[in-house]
Amino acid sequence: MTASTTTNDPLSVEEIRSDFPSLTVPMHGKPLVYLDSAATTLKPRPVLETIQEFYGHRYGTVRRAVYGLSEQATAAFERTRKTVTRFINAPTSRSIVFTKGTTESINLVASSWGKTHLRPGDEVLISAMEHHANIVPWQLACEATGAQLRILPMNSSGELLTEELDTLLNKRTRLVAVTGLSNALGTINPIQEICSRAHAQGSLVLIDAAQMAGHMAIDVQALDCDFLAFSGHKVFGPCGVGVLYGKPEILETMPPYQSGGDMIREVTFEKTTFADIPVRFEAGTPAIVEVIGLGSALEYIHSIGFEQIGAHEKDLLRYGTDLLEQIPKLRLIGTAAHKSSILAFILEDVHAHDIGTILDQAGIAIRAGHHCAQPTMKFFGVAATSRASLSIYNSREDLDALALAIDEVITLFRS
Amino acid sequence: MTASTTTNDPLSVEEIRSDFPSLTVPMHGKPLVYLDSAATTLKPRPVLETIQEFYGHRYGTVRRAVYGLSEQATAAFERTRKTVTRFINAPTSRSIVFTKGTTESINLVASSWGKTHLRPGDEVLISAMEHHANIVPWQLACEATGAQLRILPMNSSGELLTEELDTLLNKRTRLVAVTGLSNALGTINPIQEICSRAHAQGSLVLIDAAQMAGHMAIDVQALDCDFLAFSGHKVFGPCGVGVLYGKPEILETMPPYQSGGDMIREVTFEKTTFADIPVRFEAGTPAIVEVIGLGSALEYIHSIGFEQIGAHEKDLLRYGTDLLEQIPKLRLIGTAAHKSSILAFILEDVHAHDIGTILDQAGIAIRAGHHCAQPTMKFFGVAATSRASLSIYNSREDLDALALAIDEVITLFRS
Amino acid sequence: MSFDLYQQVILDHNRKPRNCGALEGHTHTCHGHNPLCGDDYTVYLKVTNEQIEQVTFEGNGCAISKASASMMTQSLQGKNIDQAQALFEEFHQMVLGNLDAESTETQLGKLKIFQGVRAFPSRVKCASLSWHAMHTALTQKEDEVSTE
Amino acid sequence: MSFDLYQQVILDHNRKPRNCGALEGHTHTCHGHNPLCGDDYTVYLKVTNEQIEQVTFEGNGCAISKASASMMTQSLQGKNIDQAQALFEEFHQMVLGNLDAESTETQLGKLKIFQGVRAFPSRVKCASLSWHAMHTALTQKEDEVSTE
Ligand SMILES: Cc1ncc(COP(=O)(O)O)c(C=O)c1O
Ligand SMILES: Cc1ncc(COP(=O)(O)O)c(C=O)c1O
Repeated sequence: MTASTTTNDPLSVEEIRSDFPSLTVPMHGKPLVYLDSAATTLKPRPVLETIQEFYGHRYGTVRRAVYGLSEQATAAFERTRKTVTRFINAPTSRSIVFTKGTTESINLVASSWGKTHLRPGDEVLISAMEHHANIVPWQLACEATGAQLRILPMNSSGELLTEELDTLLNKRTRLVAVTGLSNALGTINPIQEICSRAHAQGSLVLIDAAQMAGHMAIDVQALDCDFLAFSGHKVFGPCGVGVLYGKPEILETMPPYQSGGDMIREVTFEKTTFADIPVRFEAGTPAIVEVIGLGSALEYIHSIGFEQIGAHEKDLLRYGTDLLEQIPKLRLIGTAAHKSSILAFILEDVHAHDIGTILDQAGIAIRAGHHCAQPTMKFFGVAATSRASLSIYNSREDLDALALAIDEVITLFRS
Repeated sequence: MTASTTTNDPLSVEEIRSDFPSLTVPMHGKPLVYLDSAATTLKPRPVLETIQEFYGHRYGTVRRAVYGLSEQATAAFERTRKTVTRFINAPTSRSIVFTKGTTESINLVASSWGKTHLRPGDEVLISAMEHHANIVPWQLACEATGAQLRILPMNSSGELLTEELDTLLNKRTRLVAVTGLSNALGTINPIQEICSRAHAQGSLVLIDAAQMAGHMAIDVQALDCDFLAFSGHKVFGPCGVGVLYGKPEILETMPPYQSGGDMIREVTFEKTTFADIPVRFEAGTPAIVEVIGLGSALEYIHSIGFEQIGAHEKDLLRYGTDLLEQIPKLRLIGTAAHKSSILAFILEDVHAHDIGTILDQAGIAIRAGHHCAQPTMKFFGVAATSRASLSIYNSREDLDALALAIDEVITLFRS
Repeated sequence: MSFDLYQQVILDHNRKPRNCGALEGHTHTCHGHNPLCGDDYTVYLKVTNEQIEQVTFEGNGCAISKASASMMTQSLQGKNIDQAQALFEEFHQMVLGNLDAESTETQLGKLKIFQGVRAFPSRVKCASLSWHAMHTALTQKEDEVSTE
Repeated sequence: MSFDLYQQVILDHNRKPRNCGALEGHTHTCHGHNPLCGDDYTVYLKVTNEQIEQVTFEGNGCAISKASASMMTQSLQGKNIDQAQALFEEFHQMVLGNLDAESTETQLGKLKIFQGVRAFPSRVKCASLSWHAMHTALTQKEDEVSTE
């Protein structure tokens, strides 16, 4: 550990790094510098062990069987529901629906809630910096119901123009769907303010917490949001599992989304009655071990604590911003005053994909592209950006390596 | 290995069993006798190793990134699509959509195909022995479109009355959705005949292969079925992953199901265009490692071969049937001439749940309940059955243990 | 193979359920159903001046649910409504594993035999189905209760 | 840090693309677009009697796609349609990794420099975008091609 990682850094990066076996695997013969955690995070040992233990030694189906393996799996599965409940301070575990990811969580709301609650002339308000997962489902729900999609604009730093809420929020607004943390820009949005202003107009609020969930504490009761969605694979958990939080009294008004086993009360060929929430929304055999692994992941986050995580990532962000700002011809995309863990940029005369490929050869994994946020790219007038996104296991050395490699790209392209 | 396992048994059960670490973990202090493979199968070592290797050392997102970890993950992910293509002899890997399971696969068709192709007066034909996953989505699709749900009846052995197809299949029939192998009864249905007769009337056919896929070879081109669905977790693979096969020319006519990242071509706030099949149906970050693990599972099946599997399970079924038929007051539910791997039964005067609990104490995991097939239970006039379902790792000793334990239940309840 | 849960008392009540059948002139009734396993019971009570005069049940299900219904009818005989509701609470907490009937002073008496069910989470609902039906009947919120 | 893919020739064509700009009086054209990375090119051809007289391109994208478009225009000059389509096939198979341009007799010439791209699956489409556009323009199936 060199001096640079310890300054102002309350979290032992070396210790954290030792929890992630992926970081020990060289990439193109170089030590891996993983800077794509906004796409998906690496997995810590406790999560790997849970997955292995459950698939290998304690595997059984959930909910329906009376034998020990299944009762234990069911208990572990429902324990994760309680862990999630605590993780976001939900009022009850009945408000926690397991899905396959943020995308499915939002689709569930857009379909089940949207198609029963939206009417022609109603409005759905999203922000200008949403991920496609929080745009397209609303476009389709609006198309299906005759509602209108409205866009809350942002400024050139990537900050939402909340003053526009005065006119955009009105009696026709049924739902505001907004990201807590932009995956393309790093902006932390004022979701508390948005929630209270939307509620004042009688509108519900859905928070896309896909990025937030791994970086900052969430308290759905303090926020008073109506829905909140996140993915397991972005919070150090397995793929194929996600969470939808919904206020129980709202979930109760919603028809099933998918149908099949488990979500029913009684089936006859003439008529089917559906189970209570949250199971009503969990048709079919769930991602049993992945849900249990998500529990481990959230406990792992808890064991570090968001205060530590926040301080560490703040330090990294400041350090990285300083480094990149010194690079001539580099322009940061996303410079909000409130920002977290994401450094997106463009280099004059060098396309993001070329940067991505060249950095990869240096063992540095960054993301190059539109980050599933094409309207955001369009707003900034770029086809793609390069994005380094940070997590608990990143160090200042990772950012040093990034800056050095960018310098070399510039040299290569100038030559 | 005792004599009883080798007779007529071309497959080395001991060798297979040694691939499944779960079988070495005692249950209530007894060796585990796992007889609930129709609910979910245990996982063999190659699958466990793939999962561990990918989560632990080769983890990266798929499709969108230019760096090595992601390119390798993408290649492995797409390799599974090719493995699935071969596994069911699909014409092209474009016809393979990854879902989270059979339930989602069927919901996808019921929603995307159903809601765009079904009209008032149209008919959807399902069989009397379907799993809820192949009933409820069609009830809801019919409700939404004004189509009618028709039921192909069965006889008291649990065999479909295919002669009824003469009247049930008609010009209004748009789709026949039928299971290849009943999870409640073990019946192997004449799906080849159903496909050709349905096609002769201009109807499409969906095969629920959730049970079939782990027990018998599937050739979608020989069958000429239009859709086919199965789950990873029932074919020795991970949870949270499933497959939908669709004829490419039909998939191409279908609108997206869920929407978000990956499944789009271009997004603007005004208009979104969608990607080609199969990606159009794969919104959001997929269950990356689970898909790759499914590839391992199918290769594992392939390495044993369905001929061996079929012979082994046929032997077990015959052996188990003989044993159970000798038990007084036991009635087998599901006695079709064409049957596979499932022994469902009721005991006079002893409820299935009591049997399940008592057998569990003997280390024997069977399923007690309605098996997500309430209409089937109703047809047989029972509230629940006990079900022992077999797989490659079961031995004659497992069935000996089952029969012995049932005898003890009878003694206990008689006393 | 006999163990904690399936004791002779329970097997005996299962074979010969007490107070089984509809109750003419009942003042309270509730139908309880667990679609998961098919357990299906109706509980009838005749109550005069807050006093339970008679309790019967009708229906079918597993040994645990039937013995529980049968033994419930016996233990409610002669209790008043408050006592019955208090007993429901004790029974419910015991089978959930929240109350240790061995070490705690309770009114459960013979019903302690159902304590073993807490080791079988999937069977807790079998043991408590008829109790839920009784509780609901007395609270008169609805005449249908379902446990899954 | 320089390696196989970003050779000087490619960097040079990226900096100073040849035959860049719209082509008046073109007989064939096609717009090629890769929404994934934003690569966006239009290829113009002037063909007389099956003979390609002039090829230009217009657009923007990464160095690989731009150098590829630029070098394509050079190598098509003077070829006839069949030769151009054959060259497309060779180029396409090379970048897919199905054809080893080192050990096989081909018409690829300088274009062999793009062989390195086969080690970068996510970049194959960058290298082949303008070629797909050219191929489609000559086949005249549509005037829009998209690779993802
Ligand atoms: C802000 C945001 N929303 C939604 C998503 C979609 O998440 P997933 O792909 O896990 O469904 C992502 C990540 O891709 C994201 O960054
Ligand atoms: C015949 C049949 N169809 C569908 C399903 C549903 O599969 P899944 O729960 O994996 O979605 C099952 C298994 O539960 C089944 O046995």
